[in-house]
Amino acid sequence: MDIMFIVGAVLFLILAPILGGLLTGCDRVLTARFQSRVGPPLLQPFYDVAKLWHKEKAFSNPVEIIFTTAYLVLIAFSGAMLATGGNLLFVFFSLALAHTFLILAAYSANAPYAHIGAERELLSVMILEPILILFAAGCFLVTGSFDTYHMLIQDVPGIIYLPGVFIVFIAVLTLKLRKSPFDISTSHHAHQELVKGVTSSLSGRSLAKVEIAHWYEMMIFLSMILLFFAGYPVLSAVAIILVFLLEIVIDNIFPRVTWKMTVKSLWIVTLVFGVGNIVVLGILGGIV
Amino acid sequence: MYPPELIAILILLLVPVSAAVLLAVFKPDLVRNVLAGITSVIIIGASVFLAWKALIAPVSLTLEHTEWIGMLLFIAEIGVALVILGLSIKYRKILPLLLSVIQLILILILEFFGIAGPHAMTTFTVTGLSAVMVLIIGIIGTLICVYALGYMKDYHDHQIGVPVRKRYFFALMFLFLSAMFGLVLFNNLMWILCAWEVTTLCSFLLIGYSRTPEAMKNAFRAVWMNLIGGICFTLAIFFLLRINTPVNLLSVTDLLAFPNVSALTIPLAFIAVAGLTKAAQMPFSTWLTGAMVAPTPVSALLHSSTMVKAGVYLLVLFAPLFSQTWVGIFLALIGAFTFLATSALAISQSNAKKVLAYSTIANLGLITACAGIGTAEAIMAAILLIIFHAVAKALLFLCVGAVEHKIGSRDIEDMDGLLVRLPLLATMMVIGISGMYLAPFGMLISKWAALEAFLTAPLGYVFIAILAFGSAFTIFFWTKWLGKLFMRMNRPPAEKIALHISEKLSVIVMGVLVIGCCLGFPAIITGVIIPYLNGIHPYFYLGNKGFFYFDTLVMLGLMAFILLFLVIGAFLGSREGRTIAPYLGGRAVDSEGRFLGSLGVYKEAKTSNYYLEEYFGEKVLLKPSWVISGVLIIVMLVLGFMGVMIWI
Amino acid sequence: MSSASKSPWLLHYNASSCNGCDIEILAALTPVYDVERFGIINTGNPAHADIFVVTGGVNEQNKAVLKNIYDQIPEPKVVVAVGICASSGGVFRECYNISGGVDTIIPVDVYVPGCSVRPEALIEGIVKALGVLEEKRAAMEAKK
Amino acid sequence: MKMFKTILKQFFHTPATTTFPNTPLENFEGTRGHLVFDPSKCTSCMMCMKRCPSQAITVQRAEKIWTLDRFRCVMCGNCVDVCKFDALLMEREYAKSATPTERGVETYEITYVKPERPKKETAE
Amino acid sequence: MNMKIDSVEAADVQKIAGTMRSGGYRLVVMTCTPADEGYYITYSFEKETDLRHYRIAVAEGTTIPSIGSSYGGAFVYENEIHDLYGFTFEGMSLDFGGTFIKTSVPYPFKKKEQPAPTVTVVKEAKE
Amino acid sequence: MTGRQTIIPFGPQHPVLPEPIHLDLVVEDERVVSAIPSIGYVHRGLESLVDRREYQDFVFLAERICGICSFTHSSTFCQGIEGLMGIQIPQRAAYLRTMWGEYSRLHSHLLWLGLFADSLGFESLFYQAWKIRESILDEMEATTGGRVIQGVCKVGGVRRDVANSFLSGMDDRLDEIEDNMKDLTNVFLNDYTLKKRLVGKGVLSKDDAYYLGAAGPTARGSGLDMDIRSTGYLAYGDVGFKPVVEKGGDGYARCAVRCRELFQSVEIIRRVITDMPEGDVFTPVKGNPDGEYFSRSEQPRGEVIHYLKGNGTKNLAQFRVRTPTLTNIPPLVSILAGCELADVPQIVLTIDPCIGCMER
Ligand code: SF4
Ligand code: SF4
Ligand code: SF4
Ligand code: SF4
Ligand code: SF4
Ligand code: SF4
Ligand code: SF4
Ligand code: SF4
Repeated sequence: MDIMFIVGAVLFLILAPILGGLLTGCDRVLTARFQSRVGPPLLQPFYDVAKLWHKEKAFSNPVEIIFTTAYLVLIAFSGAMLATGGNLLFVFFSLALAHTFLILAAYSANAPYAHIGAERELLSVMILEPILILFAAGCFLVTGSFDTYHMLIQDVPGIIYLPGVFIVFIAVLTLKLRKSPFDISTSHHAHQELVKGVTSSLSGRSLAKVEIAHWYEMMIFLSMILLFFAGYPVLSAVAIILVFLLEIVIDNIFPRVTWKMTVKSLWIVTLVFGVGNIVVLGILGGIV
Repeated sequence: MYPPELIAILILLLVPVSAAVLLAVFKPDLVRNVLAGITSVIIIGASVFLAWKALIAPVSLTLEHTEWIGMLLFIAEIGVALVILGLSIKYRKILPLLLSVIQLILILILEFFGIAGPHAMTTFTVTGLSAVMVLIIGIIGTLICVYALGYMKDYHDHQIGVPVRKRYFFALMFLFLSAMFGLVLFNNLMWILCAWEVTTLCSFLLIGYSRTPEAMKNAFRAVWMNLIGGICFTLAIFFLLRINTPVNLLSVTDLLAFPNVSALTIPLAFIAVAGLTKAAQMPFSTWLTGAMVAPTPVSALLHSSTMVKAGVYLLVLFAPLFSQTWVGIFLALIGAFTFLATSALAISQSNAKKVLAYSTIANLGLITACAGIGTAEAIMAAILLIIFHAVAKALLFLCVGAVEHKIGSRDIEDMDGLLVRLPLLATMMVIGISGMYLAPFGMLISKWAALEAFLTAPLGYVFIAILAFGSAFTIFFWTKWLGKLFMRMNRPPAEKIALHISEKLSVIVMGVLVIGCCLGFPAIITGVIIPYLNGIHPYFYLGNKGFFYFDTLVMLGLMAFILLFLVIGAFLGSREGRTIAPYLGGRAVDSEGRFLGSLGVYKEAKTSNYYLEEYFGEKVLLKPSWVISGVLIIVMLVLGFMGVMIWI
Repeated sequence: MSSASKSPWLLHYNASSCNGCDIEILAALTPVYDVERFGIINTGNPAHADIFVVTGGVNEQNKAVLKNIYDQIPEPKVVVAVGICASSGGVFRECYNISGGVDTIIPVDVYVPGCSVRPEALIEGIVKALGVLEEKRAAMEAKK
Repeated sequence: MKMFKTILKQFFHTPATTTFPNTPLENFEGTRGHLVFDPSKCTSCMMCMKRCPSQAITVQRAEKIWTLDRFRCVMCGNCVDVCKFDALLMEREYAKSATPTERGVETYEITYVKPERPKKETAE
Repeated sequence: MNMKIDSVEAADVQKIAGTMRSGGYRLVVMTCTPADEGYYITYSFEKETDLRHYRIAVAEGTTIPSIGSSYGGAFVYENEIHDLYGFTFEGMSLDFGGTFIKTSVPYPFKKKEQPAPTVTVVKEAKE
Repeated sequence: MTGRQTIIPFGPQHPVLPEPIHLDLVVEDERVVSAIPSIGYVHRGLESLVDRREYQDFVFLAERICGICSFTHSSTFCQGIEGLMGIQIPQRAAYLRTMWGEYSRLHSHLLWLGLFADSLGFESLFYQAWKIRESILDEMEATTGGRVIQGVCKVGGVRRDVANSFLSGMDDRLDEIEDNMKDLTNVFLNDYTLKKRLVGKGVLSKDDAYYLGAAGPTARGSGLDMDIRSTGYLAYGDVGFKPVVEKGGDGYARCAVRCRELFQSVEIIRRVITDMPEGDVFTPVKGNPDGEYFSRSEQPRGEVIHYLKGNGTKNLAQFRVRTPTLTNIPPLVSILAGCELADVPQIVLTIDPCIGCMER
């Protein structure tokens, strides 16, 4: 681990929330424009978080303070790990752990809405798990290692070998960014049956932490797109922007679906494209 | 003078049996407690010593006069078959009767007409693998027995109709340990078969302990399924004996070193089936899920350290042979499929013991898959899984048992807010559950190892896909359980009942063991597994690199550090702030946790987990799984008879 | 202006109104008025809210609900009574089931008249409420 | 998916959002915004008080005081209709919000001088 | 629109509802009004444009048979009449037990006894 | 297994319900086992005020029964008084009432479509529906002086006339509105995902609809040809009205009924504008009402009945309102059982519940 890696990690820890917040702001402005509205100021997400930070300390179960902190810290940690070219599998495990904490925070309130949010968040972690493992497996088949570092120094961009995985990745990104049609666990707008689901019993600072963690997570998943286009910085940037735009558009042209439809559709996509991709790669004997 | 290793081995083999006899004789609780305590200390001491010795250098010892030991064991084996036969007649169970008759005949043929010539062979071998098993049996097994001392007292207070037969119970428990030690220490397949049959008998009797009709039904199911395994084992020996070679194939060491693996496919297939039955793989899983009618220590023993581990031990033992055949690949497929199916099934269960049972089967499935693939990485993953699973699962069973006696239910739905109600047990449960699936705890590392192993195996992509979905299910059912424990209480807490000292002790030690294993896993890998792998087969040489690198360790360490930090934060952090009522759509709850609902009725604001029964219920999944796994087994046997090899 | 007044999140509750005011509140969210311009989000969840917007004259059953929700909103919080009903009970003031205004149950910080309230009036009222919110926050900070 | 066309269209159009409060509101003619009282025309006939559906008006004939509680008035305009003396008028602008301290009942002193006018007319 | 109202016996309502139902009529509304003596409950049925009203006269506090078995939707009216006027219906398909419309005063539209504080005079009661 | 049930108090405060109503939802893995509503959160007791307000002033109260069909309530009430007193209102007033009635249907249906989209998590569609609705409200405000509470009806006619020049300008604006509505309904009726979520959800059979008392689009979505407008009150007889009926009985059908009614209303408004007779908009009223009257008309949500009883004084003796939402509650209870939690909001909304008038 040389110094560059540490610098990378630190940069990620500082820059990701800033970029993530800005992107969220862009998202909200663009969404508003798609809906024929003016929308909030670009910096609105930061105002929101700042406000939440200064709210009264109130909770439905004191453990949620520690759980949300854990969620934030671990997400940031996974991001830092990814930024240092660390082990992809490990990044995923640590993300899963982070989400477990978020889910536990929701469970701990023992309130029906938070509880159902927790169950649905759990379902979405479950939905996500196969594709993440397949993604890691794909990287391994391509580079012979789980390290993102090796993926990044590939000569041929990963998308050539892993197009199917990429497609699934885009699909689950909708779930990850909590966008329609798959925002099953925290209806972002709260006009749905869940009343904010997972975060419904969190308030003030806890909620702010979840929000920041969400920015981190957004950056983590967006930067994973880099892995598919390693070696082509311009192409990667274009891809990330396009994917992000695509997600916003998708958010605006779909109603929300039920969790059953979410599981079915995403797993079908995973099975067809993800598993299909890995099988083909496996039959071809991997790249190494 | 015997070498100290031999003394240790003899202690392990004989002390539990003798203790069993004594326990069967003496009635008073005090005598039993003292006796069991002393025996446990001796066993733990001896197993630690033996394992330590074996880790320095593999032990292999040859005794003289093995003929009469063989004879003794043969008589024991006949005895086992006769007991089962007798009980089957008494309870009018046709299938077990039939199978035990077949088994009896096979054994007799083997003994009197077989060609089991007394070639000289090593009597005991203690490799890294057996050392691990010895430690598991020695420490976890005895801890469970100690736990049972307190548990059985409560058990009879709760289960009024059940006749008190504690002497019988404890005698069987210790006998079980002896048999297990034998199974992992013997080098002669005939002897192993004998130990194998004794474990079948013990588990049968223990499952049927309460003698309720349900218990008897499940006990007989266990016995007939395991008898199939026994028969397959015997058949494997038959086929081994028919191979014309000067090498004594009944010696495990010689068998492993036998170069012409293509000749071994048929016995390997039978051994695979034997292992599958004992490890409760699909389609034989129902005996293990049925076994939870037994008192919890029995379940713990069966699940974590003995019975099922015997099955996978056998498979892992022969993994190097499996790795070269298609039998192995199909064995692995069965295991992987079992992992997938039972992980899904576990989602639909709310009975804590049943969840644990399915998760056991799932983990064994993963181990079986690794054993079937049999490459170096796979074996490493398998051994890691065996270790982590044994400690975490034993801990969980003990916790569930103790909790059940406190709250009067083993339903996960009733465990809400357990962390407030029973802090110690719940904390241990949290440790156990985390150990089962969360990073940076043990199982996850093993899963990782398994992933790498699968990736380099033939048909690896199939295994990857199965693992990907299976582990998704795993996350689901563990997390929802974990969530229950952390819930805020809406109800007044239950009254406090003191935990029996033996239960407390075992649970705490087990908890420490789980954490210890997780922290010490690099040592386990370098100190135990790699030497074992390097030792068993030259082509297995893995070097020192292993699958983990330095930075991974650093990362794991960092993660553990973060967690530690958070735990400390949880203890020291300020809890000041206002507690607001849970959001109930504007409704408020009263002190009983109820709100005013429609029709003027007060209702409890109750939350329950999802069980997705329409997708993952037993009704939906069991039958298709049996069919699929049955087909896989048949294909495996056919491949065995065709002797198809993997060309590398 | 500090962050508090840049990101007011609303919670709307209809405490026995005729709907007239409620649909105007909703209308204020929609493109033509788009209160998200001011960072306003309609949260629907008391734990996330800063501004409690109540319509209607509060009938028997709503008293407890209103109190419960009010308690669940973390400080600093502002209550805005929207519409004539919420301000005084309005035309229903004499009905047997109406307690006559939100302030009979919980403290109100801003009254917005109108029957039904115009979205513009609502926006103006919320802006006034932001001032109150700001004061309350400063007071809270000072207490610390 | 059918929504795609719409959101694209909306994206490339200027938003429908008003610029209120930066530019003041323009109302339709005849919008009932708030009630205006002209004390010089009121004869204290009490008709408005009687017919107001939400009893926002009180008229104290003896004291010559006319009061309006803006937070009771529902802007129905019934009083405007029933006032035969054009003392009441509906203006287009909506009434302003108030904090508890600002909120109060508007009190007017009636300045109408009663009997003179017809006599003057006959005199001329 | 038919404003003719047929008077029938209270005990017969179930039978009438039964005939109406088998005749393919739907239940339009049940209206309770105070009468000179006691109350009237009017059942209105309709089939296409044929609107029929049946009226029963009931004294205060009587128990009235529910027509829930013929018209599953009648419970909303019956519960409402129960909560506002204080009649009890027997055999409602969904009985809210007085919590359908919770009021600050019990039975606000009931005559005499406890008139709602704000319901000053119910004219017929004076006669 | 009772052990696996979650009990969710759904409302009274719930973001998907702008109005308070409470449902005790018992769910098992999100499948609704039972859903029992409890109401009474908007009950004000407005009917009790008849003895303190003159019947002419009570119009203002009647229209505050609900802020959405406020116009229909005031016109139904006036119609009742006029019926009791035998007043014939001028033709122009009847035409204007028809026009406003249809405008309020337009705004109500658009409002509903928006909320419905929102309950399905379709934000942008919600915004689009409400954006179109604003132009309807502008028409309303320009002609009546109020956005949602019009205050334009009075016993004997209407309070304001609308200039013919304004009416003729309306046609063009209606064209634009219609275009926008076409885009909107195209999404509702043809979007793949929406169809997936609506078709077959909350099915109400024709028989159930009829005997449980469904009204309005809920009944018409189940294939019932029920619409009070076919009786031809106001100007409906002159415009040749035919109810919109869909057969499906599911959420999609109910949505389709409302979508098609939008265009029907626009048609009616066009007819009314072109045929608008000249003349007064108001007949003076003398005397006091006496007798009983059931005044019925078709609100956006179905048939409303105002029961009026006069006793020859300025105050009515009794006033009772039976609203469409009240009779739509039993069908709602029946279609909620067995649905999925995620579908609860949309199923509740398909009957277009309006608690304001239901509880008065
Ligand atoms: S998702 Fe939520 S926060 Fe983001 S723009 Fe939409 S409403 Fe606003
Ligand atoms: S825990 Fe339950 S089942 Fe077990 S003994 Fe006690 S009461 Fe019986
Ligand atoms: S103020 Fe008017 S519009 Fe608003 S709720 Fe009250 S009556 Fe309805
Ligand atoms: S305002 Fe008009 S109606 Fe009222 S008292 Fe004065 S003159 Fe009479
Ligand atoms: S308005 Fe004229 S007629 Fe009516 S009460 Fe007043 S003075 Fe008399
Ligand atoms: S406008 Fe209506 S409510 Fe206001 S004072 Fe006049 S009559 Fe009363
Ligand atoms: S009228 Fe009822 S359904 Fe419509 S918006 Fe208002 S509360 Fe919602
Ligand atoms: S049905 Fe709804 S919108 Fe129509 S009047 Fe009744 S409450 Fe208002």
